[in-house]
Amino acid sequence: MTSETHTVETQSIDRVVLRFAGDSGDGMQLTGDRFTESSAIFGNDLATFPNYPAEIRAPAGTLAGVSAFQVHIADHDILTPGDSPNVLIAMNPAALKANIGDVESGGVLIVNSDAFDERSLTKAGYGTNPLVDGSLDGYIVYEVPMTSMTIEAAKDTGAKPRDAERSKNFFALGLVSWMYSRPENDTLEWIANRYKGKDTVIASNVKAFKAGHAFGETAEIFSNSFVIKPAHLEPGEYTNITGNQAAAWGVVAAGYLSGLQVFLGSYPITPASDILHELSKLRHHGVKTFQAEDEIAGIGAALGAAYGGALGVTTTSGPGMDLKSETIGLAVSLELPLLIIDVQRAGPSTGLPTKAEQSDLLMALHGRHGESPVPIIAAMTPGHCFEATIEAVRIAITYRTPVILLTDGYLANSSEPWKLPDIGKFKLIEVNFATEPNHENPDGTKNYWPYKRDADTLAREWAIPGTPGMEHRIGGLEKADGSGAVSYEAKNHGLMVELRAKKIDAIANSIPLQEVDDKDGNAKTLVIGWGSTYGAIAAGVRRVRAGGNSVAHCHLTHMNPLPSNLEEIINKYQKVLVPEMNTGQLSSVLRAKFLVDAKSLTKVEGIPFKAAEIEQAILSCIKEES
Amino acid sequence: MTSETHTVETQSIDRVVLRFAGDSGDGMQLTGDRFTESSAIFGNDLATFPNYPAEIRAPAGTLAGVSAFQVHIADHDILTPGDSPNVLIAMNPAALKANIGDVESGGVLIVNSDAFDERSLTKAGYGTNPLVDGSLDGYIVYEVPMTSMTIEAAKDTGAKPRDAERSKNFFALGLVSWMYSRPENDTLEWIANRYKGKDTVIASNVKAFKAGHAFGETAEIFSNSFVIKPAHLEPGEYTNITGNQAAAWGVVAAGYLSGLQVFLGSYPITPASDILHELSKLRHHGVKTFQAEDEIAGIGAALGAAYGGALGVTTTSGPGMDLKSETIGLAVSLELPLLIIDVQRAGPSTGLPTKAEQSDLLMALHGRHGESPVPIIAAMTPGHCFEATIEAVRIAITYRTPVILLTDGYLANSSEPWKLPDIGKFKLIEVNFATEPNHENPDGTKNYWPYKRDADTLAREWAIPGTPGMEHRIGGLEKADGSGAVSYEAKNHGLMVELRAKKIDAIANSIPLQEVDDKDGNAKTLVIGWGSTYGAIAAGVRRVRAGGNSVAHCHLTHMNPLPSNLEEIINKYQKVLVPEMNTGQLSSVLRAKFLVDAKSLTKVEGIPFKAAEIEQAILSCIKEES
Amino acid sequence: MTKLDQSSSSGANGSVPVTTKKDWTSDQEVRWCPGCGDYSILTAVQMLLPELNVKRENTVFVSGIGCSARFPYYMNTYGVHSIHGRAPAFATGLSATRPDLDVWVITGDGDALSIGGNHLIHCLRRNINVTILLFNNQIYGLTKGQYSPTSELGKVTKSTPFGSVVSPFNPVSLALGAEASFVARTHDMDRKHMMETFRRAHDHKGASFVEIYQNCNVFNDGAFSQILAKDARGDNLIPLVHGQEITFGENKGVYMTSSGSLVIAKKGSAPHGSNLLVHDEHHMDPSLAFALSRLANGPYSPTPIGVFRDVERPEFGSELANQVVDAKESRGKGSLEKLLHSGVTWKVD
Amino acid sequence: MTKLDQSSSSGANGSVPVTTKKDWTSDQEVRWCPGCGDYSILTAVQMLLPELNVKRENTVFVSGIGCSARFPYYMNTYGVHSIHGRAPAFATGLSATRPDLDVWVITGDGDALSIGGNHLIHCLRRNINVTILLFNNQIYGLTKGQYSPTSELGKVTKSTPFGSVVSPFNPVSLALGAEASFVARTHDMDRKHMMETFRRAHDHKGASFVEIYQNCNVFNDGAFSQILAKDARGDNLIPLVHGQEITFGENKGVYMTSSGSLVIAKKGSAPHGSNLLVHDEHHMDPSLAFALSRLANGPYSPTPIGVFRDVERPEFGSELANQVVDAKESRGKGSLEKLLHSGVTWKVD
Ligand SMILES: Cc1ncc(C[n+]2csc(CCOP(=O)(O)OP(=O)(O)O)c2C)c(N)n1
Ligand SMILES: Cc1ncc(C[n+]2csc(CCOP(=O)(O)OP(=O)(O)O)c2C)c(N)n1
Ligand code: SF4
Ligand code: SF4
Ligand SMILES: [Mg+2]
Ligand SMILES: [Mg+2]
Repeated sequence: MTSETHTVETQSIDRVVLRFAGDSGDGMQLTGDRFTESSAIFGNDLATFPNYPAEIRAPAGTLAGVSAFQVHIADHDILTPGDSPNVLIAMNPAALKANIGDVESGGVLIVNSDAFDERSLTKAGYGTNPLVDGSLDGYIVYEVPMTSMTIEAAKDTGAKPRDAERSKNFFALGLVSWMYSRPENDTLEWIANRYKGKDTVIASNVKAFKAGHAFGETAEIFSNSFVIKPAHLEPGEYTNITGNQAAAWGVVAAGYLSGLQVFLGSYPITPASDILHELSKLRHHGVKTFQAEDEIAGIGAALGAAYGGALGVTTTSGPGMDLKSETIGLAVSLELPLLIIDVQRAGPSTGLPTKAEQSDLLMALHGRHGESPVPIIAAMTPGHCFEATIEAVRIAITYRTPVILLTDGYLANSSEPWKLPDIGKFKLIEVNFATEPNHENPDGTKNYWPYKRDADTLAREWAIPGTPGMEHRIGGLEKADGSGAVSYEAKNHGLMVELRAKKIDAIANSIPLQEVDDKDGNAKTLVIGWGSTYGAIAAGVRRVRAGGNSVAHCHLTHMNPLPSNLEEIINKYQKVLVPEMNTGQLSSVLRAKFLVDAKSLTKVEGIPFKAAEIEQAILSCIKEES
Repeated sequence: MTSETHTVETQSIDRVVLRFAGDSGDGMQLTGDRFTESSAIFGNDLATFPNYPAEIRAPAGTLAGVSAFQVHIADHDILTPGDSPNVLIAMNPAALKANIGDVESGGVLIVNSDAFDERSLTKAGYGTNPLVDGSLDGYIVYEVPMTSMTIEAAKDTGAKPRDAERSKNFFALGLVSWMYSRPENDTLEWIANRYKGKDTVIASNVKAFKAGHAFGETAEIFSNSFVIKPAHLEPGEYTNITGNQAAAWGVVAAGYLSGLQVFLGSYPITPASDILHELSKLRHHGVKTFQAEDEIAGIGAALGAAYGGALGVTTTSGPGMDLKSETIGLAVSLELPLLIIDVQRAGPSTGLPTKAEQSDLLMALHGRHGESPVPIIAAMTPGHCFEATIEAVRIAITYRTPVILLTDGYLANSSEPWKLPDIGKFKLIEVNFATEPNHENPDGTKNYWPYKRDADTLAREWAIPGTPGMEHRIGGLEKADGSGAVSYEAKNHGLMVELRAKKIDAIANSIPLQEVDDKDGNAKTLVIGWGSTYGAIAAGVRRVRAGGNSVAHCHLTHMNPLPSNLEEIINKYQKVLVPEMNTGQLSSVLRAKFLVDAKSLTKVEGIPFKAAEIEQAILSCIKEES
Repeated sequence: MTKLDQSSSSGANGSVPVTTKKDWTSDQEVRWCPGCGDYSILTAVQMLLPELNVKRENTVFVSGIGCSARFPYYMNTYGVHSIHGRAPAFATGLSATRPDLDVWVITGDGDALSIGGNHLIHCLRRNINVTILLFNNQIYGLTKGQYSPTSELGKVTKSTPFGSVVSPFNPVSLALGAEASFVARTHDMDRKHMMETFRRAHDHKGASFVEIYQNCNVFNDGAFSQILAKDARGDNLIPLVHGQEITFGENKGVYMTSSGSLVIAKKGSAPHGSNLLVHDEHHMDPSLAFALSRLANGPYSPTPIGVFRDVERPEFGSELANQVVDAKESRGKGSLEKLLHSGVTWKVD
Repeated sequence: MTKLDQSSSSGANGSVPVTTKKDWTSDQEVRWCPGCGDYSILTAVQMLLPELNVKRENTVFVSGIGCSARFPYYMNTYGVHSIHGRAPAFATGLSATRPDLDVWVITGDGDALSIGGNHLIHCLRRNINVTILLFNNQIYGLTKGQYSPTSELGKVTKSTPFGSVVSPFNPVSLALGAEASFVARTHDMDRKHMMETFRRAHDHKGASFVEIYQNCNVFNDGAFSQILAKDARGDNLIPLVHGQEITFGENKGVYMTSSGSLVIAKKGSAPHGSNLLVHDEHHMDPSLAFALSRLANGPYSPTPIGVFRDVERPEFGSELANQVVDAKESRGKGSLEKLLHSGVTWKVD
C-alpha cells in the first residue's frame, strides 16, 4: 500500500442500500449496527434488516452460517430497508453466494479476497472462483484483502494474529465509513467504550478501522466516495431503536403512565428474548422481571402480579403463545388486565425461529377454547412498537382484559431513527381501583361485587388484595353477573358470554377512526395491511403513484375490535387488496365480517415483502378496475 | 298400603319425555340409565340427556346439588331427548324447583312428599310448600312418600334405615317402570349383577323397586298406566351407547381396521374422561392407555407412539386442547397421523365443565401459531361418534396428519339405541409403511427421503423405526421439500407451507359429497348445522315441514376441509341459517369462504337447542323469503 | 382515582383487629362430600388464622383445580381459584410484587404433583414466599376417581382397571430434592398438629411445603387408615420434634446405622453401632431429612410427621425488591424522561 | 402394504452387524460452535454404540430444543428433534409401544429442568425404559445466554444483568427425589468415563438419568473449570465405584459421621466415630445416594462422579405389555366383533 493520497471525487447521492454479510462469527450484526448508528447520528433517515439464518452456530464458511445485515440510508424519509442492496460487503465466499442473488444488477461488491481460497470456495459450494471465472461480470467488484491488511495493521498492538484477524469487520466498517463519508470519531469512541478493559482488542479494532478508512482514501481502486445528506426529518430529538427495545420501553412508559409497578413474567425465545433482556436492565425504573420455568409459568406469574395490582406483562413468540393460551382464557374470565406480546416468527412448530411471519393473527383471535374474545393490537414499524404497547396497556387496564400485541421478528430486530415522543402527549392511564363496597344487600349491609360493570366500558370494578372490606373470591368457573359467585345457571352463562364479547366490541368506541391514505381521492383500489408490512406497502403505494396511478392505503393497528369506520371505508372501493406474510388471515377476517371479496397477496417465506412486489400486485388490481 | 288391586287402564301413547331429578347423591343418573336400558331392550327409540350441575358434590338438598336425567322414549324414530319433559320425578324440593320451569304445562309431577319438610324447603329456597300453596295448580301432581315406603319395604333386609333410605331411587324406578309398562325382570337381574357381593344392598334395592312397582299398581291414585310400543327401527342388532363409549369403540375399531397397535395418551378431564376409562378396560383388544402427568405429556406420548407406528390418540376437553396446541403443531410439521378428540364443554377457562358447547371450532381451525392446517371432523349423535372416529383415523393415517375430532359434553353422556354396524362395510385403512429407499443420489446410491409425497394425496412416505436402511431424522424445524433436511431457505418454506395446506385441502377429494335434506325441493331457506345440534335441527325441520313449509337441512361432519360441493349447495338457496351452540363460529367460516350472508342462530347456555327454538328461527327466515 | 401504596406492609405494621374463626369464614356454602377430610383442614386453617396476627385483607388463598381447590371460596379473604396446576406460578407473580401479602397456595396431589409438578419444584427451588398446603388424598377427587401420582402401585381406579403399574412420588422426598427450605407433613385427623404445622409453615420466610394426608371418603376411603386409624397411630406416626430424639410408639426409635442407613428399632435392640437420631430441622444439608422421608414408602408403615426441614435461604421476592432498591440507588431513580434519553440521541431541527 | 411386526425385538434376537463409529455418524455437518463440549459427548456416544450390540434401525434419539438437542441429526439412526422440554413425553409413548427399540433422550439443562421438569420427573418415577443424557452447561446456549435452573446463585446473564437471585437445582438430587432407578454423573472432558457411564445407563432396564457436565465455551466458558481443569480433577472429582470405599485425591475419603452426616476428610483425620463409606449403587433406599449428591452444591468443590444409584424396579413398558398379555389370556383376545357385542344388545327385525 502506498501512502501517497490520490484524489477521489465525493459524489452526492440521495440513498443507498448496503448489505454486510459474513460468517456468524464475523460480527456482521455489530458492524451493521455501528454503521447504522453513525448514519443515524449523522442525520440520515434509515431502516435496517438484520437477517441471521439459524439459531445455532454453523461451521465457519458454510452457507448455513451466513449472517447478514442490510441498511438503507437516505437523505429523505424512507419506509423499508430496501428491496435489493446496491452494495454488498461479503467477508467470504459463502456470504457472497448466499446474497448475490439479491444485489441489484450492476451493483457494487466489496469482497474480502483473502477469504477466497480453495477450501472456502468448496465449503461455500463454488466449483470455480467467482472472482476469476467471470460470473460476477455484471457487477462492480472490489477485491480487498481485508484479512491480511487487518493483521498487518494490528501487528503492533500485541494481539496474536488469530485474534487480530477478528478485527476484520472493523476494517470493512472503516472502508465503508470512508465510502459514505461517515464521521470517524463516533465509532472510535464507541470502540473504546464497548471494549473497555480489553486494551488489546480496542487497539486492534481501532487500527483495523483506521486501516480500512485509509485504504479507501489511498488505494487507487475507488474512484468515488459518496455523501448522503442528512434527511429532512421532522424536527426533534431522535434515537435509533429496534422494535424489541421500543416494546420494552413502551411497557415501562405504560408503567409510568398508569402508576403501576411493572412485572414481566417471561421465558426466553427467539426473537422475543431481547424484550426480556432490555426490561431486566431496568430495575432502576422499578421494573421487576422474572425468567420463569416455562411460558405457562411466565404468563401465570404475570397474571398473579396483575391480580395484585401490578402491570402484568408476558412476552413470547409462536410456540410460547400456544402454551399461554389456557392462561389467557383464565385472564379473560377473571377480567384482569394483562399484556401479552407475541413477536411472531415463521411456523408451524419450531419453524424458522429467526424469520418473520404474520401467521399468528388467527391464533390471537381464536387460539383458546370457548368464547374468549381478546383485543389485539399490531405494531407497524420498530418505533411504533412503543406507542402500540402503550395503547395495548391502555386497553388492558381500562377494560380489565388481556390484550395481545403482535409484532414480529422483522420489527423486533430492525431499527429506525425514532423521534422521542413528547411525554406530555401521552394521557395518563386511569386505573381506578375499587375501594368501597358497591352492592347493597337486601338487609341493608353493603359488600363488594367484583363483576359490577361500568355502564360505558363494561369494565368490571376491580379491587386488589390489601384493600380492607373488599375481600372476594374469583376464578375460572362461570360467574354470576354482578356478584361474581360461581354460577351454573344457563341464562347467566349466555349473558356473561355476551357481556364479555360486548365489552371487547365496545373498545371500538375508544380507538381512533381508521385513516386512509388516498392522496388524490381517485383510487378505486384499496390496499389494507397490518403490522410490519407497513413500510413495504407504503413504499409500493408510493411507486404506484409515482407511476401516475391512484391507489388508497389503510394500515391497521387495531385488529380486534376493528375500527368502527372500516366497513364504510371498504365499501368505498372497488377492489380490496390485502398483502400479508401469511396465507391470508386478515383477508379471511375481512371477508367474514364485511362480505367483501378481499384479494390476498401472500408471502410466507420468512422475509418481508419488497416494495416492488406490492407495486406489481397493486398494478394488477388497477388493471382489473372497471 | 292395601294389598287389594284396583284396575287401571293401560293407555297406548306414542312418546313420552321423562325427567328424573334429585340430589347428586340420590342416584338419578343410575336410575335414568337403567330406565333407558330397559326401554331400549323393550325396543323403543330413545334419546337421553343427563345433566349434572357441578363437578363437586354440593350440600344435600340445595339447588346447586341437583342432578337430572332426561329420557325421551317413543314408538317411532326420534331425534332429541325432547324439549320439555311430560313427566318430572322430583326426589326433593330442590329438584322440583330447579326443574319445574322446563316441564310442559299440564305435565305430570311425581314428588317424593317425604322430602318436603320445613328444612328441605328452606334449603331449596321455598318460602312456602309448593305442594300446598297452590303454585303447582297447572300440573298433575302425585305426592308419593317414597322415603318412608322405601324404608318400610326394606325393613326385613337387615339394612339400617339410613342405608335402606338410599334405595329410594329404586322405588321411583319401580313406580315409573310400572307406569310405562317396562319389563321388571331385566332390572331385577341387573340389580343382582351390579351389586354382586353386597347382599343387603341387593335386597333393599329389590324390595324398593318392587314396592314402587306395586305402589303404582295398587295405590288408587294413578288412573292410567301407559304402553309405548316398540319403534319400527331399522332391523338389526342394537345396543344403547353414549358418545364417549362410541368414540372409544371407534378408536379400537380403527385399530383393527388399520392393523395398528392402539395407544392412548390422555389426562383426565370432564367430560372426556370416560373415553380414557372405557379404553383402559380394553387391554384384551391390545389397547394401551397411559394417564399422563398432563395434557401436554398425553399428546406428546401419543405422538411418540405414532412415530413408532402405533395409532396415537389423545382425548381431552377445552382447557386440555389449549395445552395440546404446541404438540399438534409439531405433528403438523412431522406429518404423522394422530387423533385428537376434543369433547367440547362450555368455556371460557374452566367455565361450566359439565355443560356442552360448540365453541372450540375456531380453536380447532386456528389454535396454533404459524400456518398449521389440520382436518376437523365433527360427530352428530352419540352413535355417530363411532363412525366419525373411524373417519378421522382414516384421514389421519392416509394423509399423515393430526386430525381433530369434535364431540361435546352432550354427545359424550347422552345415549341412543345404536344399530351395530356391519363390520364388513368398513374399508380397511391402508397404512403403507415405507420400507425401501425412495431417492437416488447423484452418485447412484439410494436412500430414504421422508418428505417425498404421494402425487394424489400429497401424503409423505412414512418409515418407522425398526426398518433397516431407512434411518432418518425429522423435527419441528422447517424441512427441505423431499429430503426433509433442515432448511432455512425462503422459497422452500413458502413451498412447504403451500404443500401442507394443499395436502389438507386435497382431503376433500376423498370425502363424500355433502347431502342435503330438501324433501320437496321447494325450499328457499337452507339450515346448515354441525355436530351435536343434529337432533334438534332435524326435529325443528320436521316441525316446520309438518306446518306445511319447506326448508332444507345440511348437516356437516367434515368441518375442514369442507365438502367440495358445499358452495354449490349454498348458492342454491336464498337464505342460510346456521344454528350453533356458540356465538357463530361455523357461520363466520362460511361467510369468509363463500361470501354468503349466513345468519347465525346462537345459544351459549351450556344446554342443547330445543326443536322449538330451531323451528321458530326457521319460520322467521321463511317469512323473510322473497 | 385511588392509588394504593403497595409497598407499605400494612399487614406487619398496622394494628391487627382481633378476629375469630367466624371472621375468616365466607358466606359460601361448603360443597365437599359429607365426611370429606377437606372439612377438618378448612377448620384448622380458619381456627389458626385468628392466632397469626394477620389481616384478612392481606391474606390471599390461591388454588388450582380439584376438590381441594374450592378451598379459597370458603375463606373470607382474597382468593383465586385459578387453573389446574398453575397456582404456584400465579402465586409467584403475586408474592414477588406484593411482599405485604400473605399468600397461601392450596393444591391437591393431582394439581401439585401431576400437571403442576414443574411449577411446584421451581417454586420451592426459588423459595417464593408462599405457604403451600398439599391435600394428598392419593386420588383425583374432582374428576371422580382416577389414580394420582401418589396412588400406590397396583391401585385400581377408573383409569387403571387392571391396577396402576407405576410407583408413586413421595412428596416430601420430591420437595427435598427440589431444594425446599421448609418441608412438613401432617394429617386431617389431628387438628392440633395441623394448626401447629401450618403456623410453622406460615411463619417460615420463603416457600413452605406441607403435605397433608387427607381422606377422600368417596373415591379413596381409608387410604391412610393403616397409619391413621385411632389405634394405629401410636405405632405408625413418628413425630418429628426439633432437637429431640426421634422416638415413637412403645419404645421405638429411628437409628442411624454405622453404614449410614436409617432403621426403625426398639430401644435396646437397635443394630450394633447405631445411634438414636436427634432431629435437626435446621441442618443445611437436607440429606437426613431426606432419609427420614424414606422410612416409609407411603402411609402403610411407620411414617414421620411434623417438620422435616426448616432452613433459611434467600427468598425470591425480597431479593428482587432489593435489586430494585439497589439499582435506584446506584443508577438513580428512573423516569420516563430518563428512559427515553438512555440511548444515543441526536437532534434534528 | 407392508406391516412390520412390532412385537419381535429384532434388536435383541437378530444378528447384529459389526459397526464402527463411522456407521453411526450421519452425513449432516455438525453445527455446534467450535470448541463446544457437545462434540466430545457426540464422539463418546458414536464410539460406544458399536460396542453395545444394537442395531442402527432399532436405535432412536429423541431430543427437545437447545444446542444439545441437535444431537439426533448427527447420528445415523432414527431421530426426532421434537419441541422444547417434551422429549421425555414423546419418548414415553414410543418406548411404551415399541419395547424392541433403544430409546435415548438428549436434553439440556433448560430443556430438561426448566420447561421439561415435570416430564422428566414423571419419566423417572414411572421408570420408562429410556436413557436420558442431560447436557448440563448451566446456561441456555441456543437462545444465546440466559441463566438456567442449574446456573449458580448470583449468575450474571442477559436475563439477570444484576445477578440471579435463585438457587440452582442439583440434578442428581432432583432425580433421586423423583424415584429415579438409575442416576449418574459424568463430564465432557473424560471420554472413557462418559462411555462407561453411558454403557451402564444403556444397559439399565427402566429410566436411566445421566447428568453430563458440558462446557459451553461461548456463553458460559469455564463453568466447570474449578473441578475439571486438568490439575483440579484429582482433588475435586470423587469417583463412585460400587462396592469400594469412596476415596479420592491424596488420601481423602467420604465419611459418615455418627450423627448421620457425610463429610469429606483426610484418612486419619476423619471425625471421631465416623466411617469411611463404601459405595452401594444397589441400595434400594436412595438416601445415601442423595447424601452423596449433597457433598457439593455445584461444580465448585469436590463432587462425586459415576453411578449414584442403580436399582431394579418395575419398568413401565413391560408392565403395560404384561397387562395386555394377561388380559388377552384371561378375557380372550378381543376382536371387533366381540367389542361391538360387549354391551347389552337386542334385535329388531
Ligand atoms: C387443564 C386441565 N386438565 C384437567 C382438568 C380436570 N381436572 C380437574 S381437577 C383434576 C385432578 C384433581 O385431583 P387433585 O389435584 O388430587 O384434587 P382433588 O380433587 O383430589 O382434591 C383434574 C384432572 C382441568 N380442570 N384442567
Ligand atoms: C416453547 C418454547 N419455548 C422457548 C423456546 C426457546 N428455546 C429454545 S432452546 C431453549 C433453552 C436451551 O437451553 P438448554 O436446554 O440448556 O440447551 P443448550 O442450548 O444449553 O444446549 C429455549 C428457551 C422454544 N424453542 N420453545
Ligand atoms: S370427592 Fe373425595 S376429595 Fe372430593 S369432596 Fe368428595 S370426599 Fe372430598
Ligand atoms: S452456544 Fe454453547 S452450547 Fe451452544 S453450540 Fe455454542 S458452545 Fe455449544
Ligand atoms: Mg387428590
Ligand atoms: Mg444448557
